[in-house]
Amino acid sequence: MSVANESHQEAQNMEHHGSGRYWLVWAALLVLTLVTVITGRMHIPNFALAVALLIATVKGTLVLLFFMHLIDHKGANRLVMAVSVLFVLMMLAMPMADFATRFRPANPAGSHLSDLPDLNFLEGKTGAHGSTGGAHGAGGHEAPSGGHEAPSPSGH
Amino acid sequence: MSSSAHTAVATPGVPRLAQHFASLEVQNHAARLGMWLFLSTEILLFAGLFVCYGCYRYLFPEAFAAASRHLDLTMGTVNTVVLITSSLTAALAVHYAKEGKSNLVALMFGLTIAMACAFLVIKGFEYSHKFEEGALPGPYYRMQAVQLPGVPLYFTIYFLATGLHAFHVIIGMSVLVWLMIKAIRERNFGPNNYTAVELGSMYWHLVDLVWIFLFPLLYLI
Amino acid sequence: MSNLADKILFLPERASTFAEKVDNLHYFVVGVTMVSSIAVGLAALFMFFRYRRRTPNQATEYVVPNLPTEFLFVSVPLVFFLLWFAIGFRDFVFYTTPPKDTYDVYVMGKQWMWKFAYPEGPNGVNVLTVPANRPVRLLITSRDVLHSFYVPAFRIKMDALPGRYTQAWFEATKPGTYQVLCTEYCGLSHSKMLAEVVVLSPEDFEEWLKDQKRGRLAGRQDALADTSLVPPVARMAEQGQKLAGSQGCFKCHTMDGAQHIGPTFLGMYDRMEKLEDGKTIRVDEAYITQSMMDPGAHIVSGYKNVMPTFQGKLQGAETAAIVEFIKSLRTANVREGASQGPAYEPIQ
Amino acid sequence: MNPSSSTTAEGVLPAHDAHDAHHDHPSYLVDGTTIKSWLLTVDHKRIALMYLVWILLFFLVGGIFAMAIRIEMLTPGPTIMDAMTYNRTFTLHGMIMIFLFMIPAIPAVFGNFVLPLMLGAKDVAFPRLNLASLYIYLAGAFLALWGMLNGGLDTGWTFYTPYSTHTTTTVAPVLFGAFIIGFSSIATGLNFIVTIHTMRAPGITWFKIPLFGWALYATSCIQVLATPVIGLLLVIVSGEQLFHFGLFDPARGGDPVLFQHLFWFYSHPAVYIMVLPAFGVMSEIVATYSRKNIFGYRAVAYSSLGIAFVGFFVWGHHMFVSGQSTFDAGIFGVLTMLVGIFTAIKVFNWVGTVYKGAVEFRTPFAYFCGFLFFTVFGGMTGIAVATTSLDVHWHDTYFVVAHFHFIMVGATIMAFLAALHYWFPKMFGKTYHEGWGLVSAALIILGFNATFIPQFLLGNYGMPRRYFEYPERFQALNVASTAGSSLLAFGFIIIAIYLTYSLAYGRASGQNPWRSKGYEWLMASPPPTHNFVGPQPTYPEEPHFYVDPKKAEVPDVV
Repeated sequence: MSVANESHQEAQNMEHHGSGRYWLVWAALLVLTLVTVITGRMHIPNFALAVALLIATVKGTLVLLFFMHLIDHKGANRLVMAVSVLFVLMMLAMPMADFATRFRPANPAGSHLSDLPDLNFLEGKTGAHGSTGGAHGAGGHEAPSGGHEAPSPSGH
Repeated sequence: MSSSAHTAVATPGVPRLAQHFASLEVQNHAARLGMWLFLSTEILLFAGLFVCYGCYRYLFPEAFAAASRHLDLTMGTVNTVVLITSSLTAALAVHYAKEGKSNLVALMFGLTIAMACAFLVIKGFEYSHKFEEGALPGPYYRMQAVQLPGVPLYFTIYFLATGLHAFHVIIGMSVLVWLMIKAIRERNFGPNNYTAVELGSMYWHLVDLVWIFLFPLLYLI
Repeated sequence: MSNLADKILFLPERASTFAEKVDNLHYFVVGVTMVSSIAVGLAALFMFFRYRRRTPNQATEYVVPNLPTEFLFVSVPLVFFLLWFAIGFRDFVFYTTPPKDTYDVYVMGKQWMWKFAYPEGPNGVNVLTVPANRPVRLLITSRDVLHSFYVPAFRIKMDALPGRYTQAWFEATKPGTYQVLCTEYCGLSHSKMLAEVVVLSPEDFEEWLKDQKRGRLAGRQDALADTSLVPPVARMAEQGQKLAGSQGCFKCHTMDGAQHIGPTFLGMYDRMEKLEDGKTIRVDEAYITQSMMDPGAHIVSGYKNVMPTFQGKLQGAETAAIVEFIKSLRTANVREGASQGPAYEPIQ
Repeated sequence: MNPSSSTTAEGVLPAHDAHDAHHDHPSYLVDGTTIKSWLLTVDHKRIALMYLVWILLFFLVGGIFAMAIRIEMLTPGPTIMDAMTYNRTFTLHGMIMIFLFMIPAIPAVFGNFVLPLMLGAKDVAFPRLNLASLYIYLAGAFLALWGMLNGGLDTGWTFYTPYSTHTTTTVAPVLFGAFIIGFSSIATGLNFIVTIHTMRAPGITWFKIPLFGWALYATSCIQVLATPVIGLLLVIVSGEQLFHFGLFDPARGGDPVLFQHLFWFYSHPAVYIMVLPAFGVMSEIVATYSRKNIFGYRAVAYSSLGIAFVGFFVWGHHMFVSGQSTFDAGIFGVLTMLVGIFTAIKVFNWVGTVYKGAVEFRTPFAYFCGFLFFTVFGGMTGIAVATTSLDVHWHDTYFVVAHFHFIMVGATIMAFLAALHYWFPKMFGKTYHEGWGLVSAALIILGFNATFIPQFLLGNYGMPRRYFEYPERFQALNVASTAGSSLLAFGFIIIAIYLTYSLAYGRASGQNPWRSKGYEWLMASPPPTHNFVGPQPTYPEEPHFYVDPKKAEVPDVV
């Protein structure tokens, strides 16, 4: 009776609580919001992102566990969440590792991981300027090649 | 979710049991698991944008910092509070559904929907402000104040992420409206019949959850 | 042995130091693949006959693997796979980290041609000339969309990203001409985006460089004055492109196929154009020259007669250079088999 | 949906006289014959059948485009079409075969049909969602096809930016179509996961689930977790194409390689969406026709989950020469080797299943042999092409094309045809002609090898993929490949003919023509509308337990 057991177990976990816990969680969330705003305004060097993400994670966990009752929904429900979070992190980690360890000129121009200038912002042009001719804006990167190229036609 | 459809009600207090389910327990179990799976797809849907954000922020840190200063922090904070509170009322709705107090369920959902509207209105003001400033995605970026590589990307991501989120807010609202009408019309929620309410509010909490992460990333750093 | 293997596997000739490494691992991997596929196949076949069904409802005994068996199933392939990875990654690192003293060449892919620029000056379109036995580093970029620079004989390949530089390096082992193909789908003429690497012996390469430099000098007075050193087509075209830029041709004519006030230069040469009077005309040197001197003579249908004459504005050599430049924008630039470096095509 | 109605009805009407297959309850085929009773059914069996009709239709279309490509490749220059037409043709071929045929083929048809029967369930967990997924699929399919026929798309199915955001062809409708199809795929996957969790009959514990069920479970996990990413990406790209946000446009600081990361995060697991169900089908078939319990049941079950999980961490092996960093290449390279291991485990266990079995060489088993070869050879070439240094030479050449046609298409087609023959009696209560079955199986396996082995060699030789014209030295091998493909086409035509014939005039098969001990055979063929009316079967033994009851001593399973 494996299946029945699983469902039965699930139903058992659904015992009814008072509404107090919701108010508590709500208060906690508001406080944390306040904290994150304050710390955010301070613009702590290096740690700003870490702090903000930490607080956000705590808030998210509260919502998941109590508002969404993940604390009652056991088994597969939790596994689903855990796996999806894991994949999100993986999806974030590998591309960032890629940018960090790439051949520098292969990174987006103008970024602090590249030595090439971003044409759209050379002499305070607006970003819109780069839009003419789409990718052709990149043509100007031939600077290193000793200026052997004609100016990109899209410039005209 | 069609799962919520399975609990369309025949006799008061007890939802109809679809013929292919062994028992009500199984039916609710299935509905919940289905909902969690669906929510995980939503998370991975937003993940794509979070990845873009993460990578480009990593590439253009100062640009992103400078750009985020140009968002209206007060409006953002107010929106956060509004959304969190709407989440509370949604949670309470489930609570009252379990206790069979259909009026209170309707009321709570009513409040949630009202706050959702408030959220959208505030967002609307923010958007219009951005349009005036010219802080727009990619080629439409016109804001002379900040001229750094990566800033147009920031606003591309800002509009995509908040736009997608707003879209989910609207979907969530329509679900809640449906549930509210259900609560008023049928007024037969109870300890054995609250799955629909629970799933609906779970969706709303997800909308809240996404915003909890969007808010600091976009406004604070 | 390896010759036979090359024939069976249709491997192109090996002309770089990296190619050696790749092919050795290739033999190893493909060899094991063949053997294991055949082994599994034979084992299966044997059992099909050994254990064929005797009676319709035949019962069979209950066989399950013991732990050692499962362990074998995992470990044996794992050992091979990790070994291949180790060797392969060692070679890959070798390929992605160029040595210090490389000879750098800038490569630009654009729809649908390859351009090469050398530090010393000379340029080339669709012909890359490099010395043998010397590491050459390619700094690859693109002007429009993704391309990929692929030389089968060298076993090297690297994508060209617009607005970025990727690098690839090789050390050619023997003089000759090797084909370059584009392996990243880049649109209509993707399959025509071919070029050549001409590997010269070091001394020939020095000679070639000198020629290029002298060619440039001569080019200043008159590219065609001194017929003793005929400037390669590539450099003429490159000059022509500069001229076209300075003369403002690009105000009306694009190089990327986009229609503008005037017809695009891309693929214009040798095209059959329909004229306003209904006649058709082949765009050859004569027609291009005439259009520069007397634009109104034959207007291609669909365009207005707005082009100013360049009579007197352009020297004969300059005109020739611009013609060469337009010719270099042919999308079809395929040359099959061995060719002797930059092909010289006489003007007029 | 009117065309669907007619096609569907015709597809099954011939089977109306299948009454002898069932006893007191009418079979699902004849229980309600109105168009409406088909179009609005929530019965998983009828939905599966409607899926079958459409999927076969799209397979035909995709196949026609494949033949067009092969014919075009006969000569180095233009043969029957111009470059633009060719580029659109291979894009269409890829899109249709991947999104409209291979991804839904086995799960949506055979999964829908047999999974509930295997689990002793009355239906899938969400029958209405199941029906909805069919219509979402059709909506997406027709939107995509409409887009492809009006303006067409020439980017290849990979939609790499910035080309896909600058091409003049119509990108948006096709991408939206694919986006919609994604939802159908998610719905099916979600439905199966919940079904397997909650709908199993008493007695069917997790480790008594038939291996096809395990494979579908793993597949569904991938579908649910990976598809949303591509969905968002497709929307962004069509947005880029319309408004040029520049999220992946180098001209505005965007990074095309990041697009490739996100694209392959879905599209690599997607190949397991296509091939895992094939593995599952073959586990059933090898057990049935060699009358043996699966050798290492748990190993095979776990390896399915292993593939599904590790499959998410290897996407970067599509990007070794894309400008991705050497470090990432290393990580992805070594992880890829692990996926290979799981597949190897399966292969060994299938062969082990035959050991001491009692093999009956029927058509599905013939396909199993072909499948075994394609999986081993295709899998090993996969390891080869994932070896970083070798990939530098092979990337985006015909070697890669041949490789994924072997492992992804070859294995899947083998399994699809095998399943079609194996479950044909289950679905229609009819038998097909064994002789023709074996002949066409031989034709198809030979044709497939003749088509793609030359392409491996073309890749070695250095012919890039997506080439409209090619240097003359490549012609001989291309001609060989085209010749092989015609053999392949011929095989499919034969199958179409004799299966249609058997549908109409085939002999009644009886409940269990293969004497299989698979759970799905425990009920009438074709099944009645309501599965398991009357006494629910009990499941004392694991599936495919062929031990003689008299000496039935079951040693402890690994």
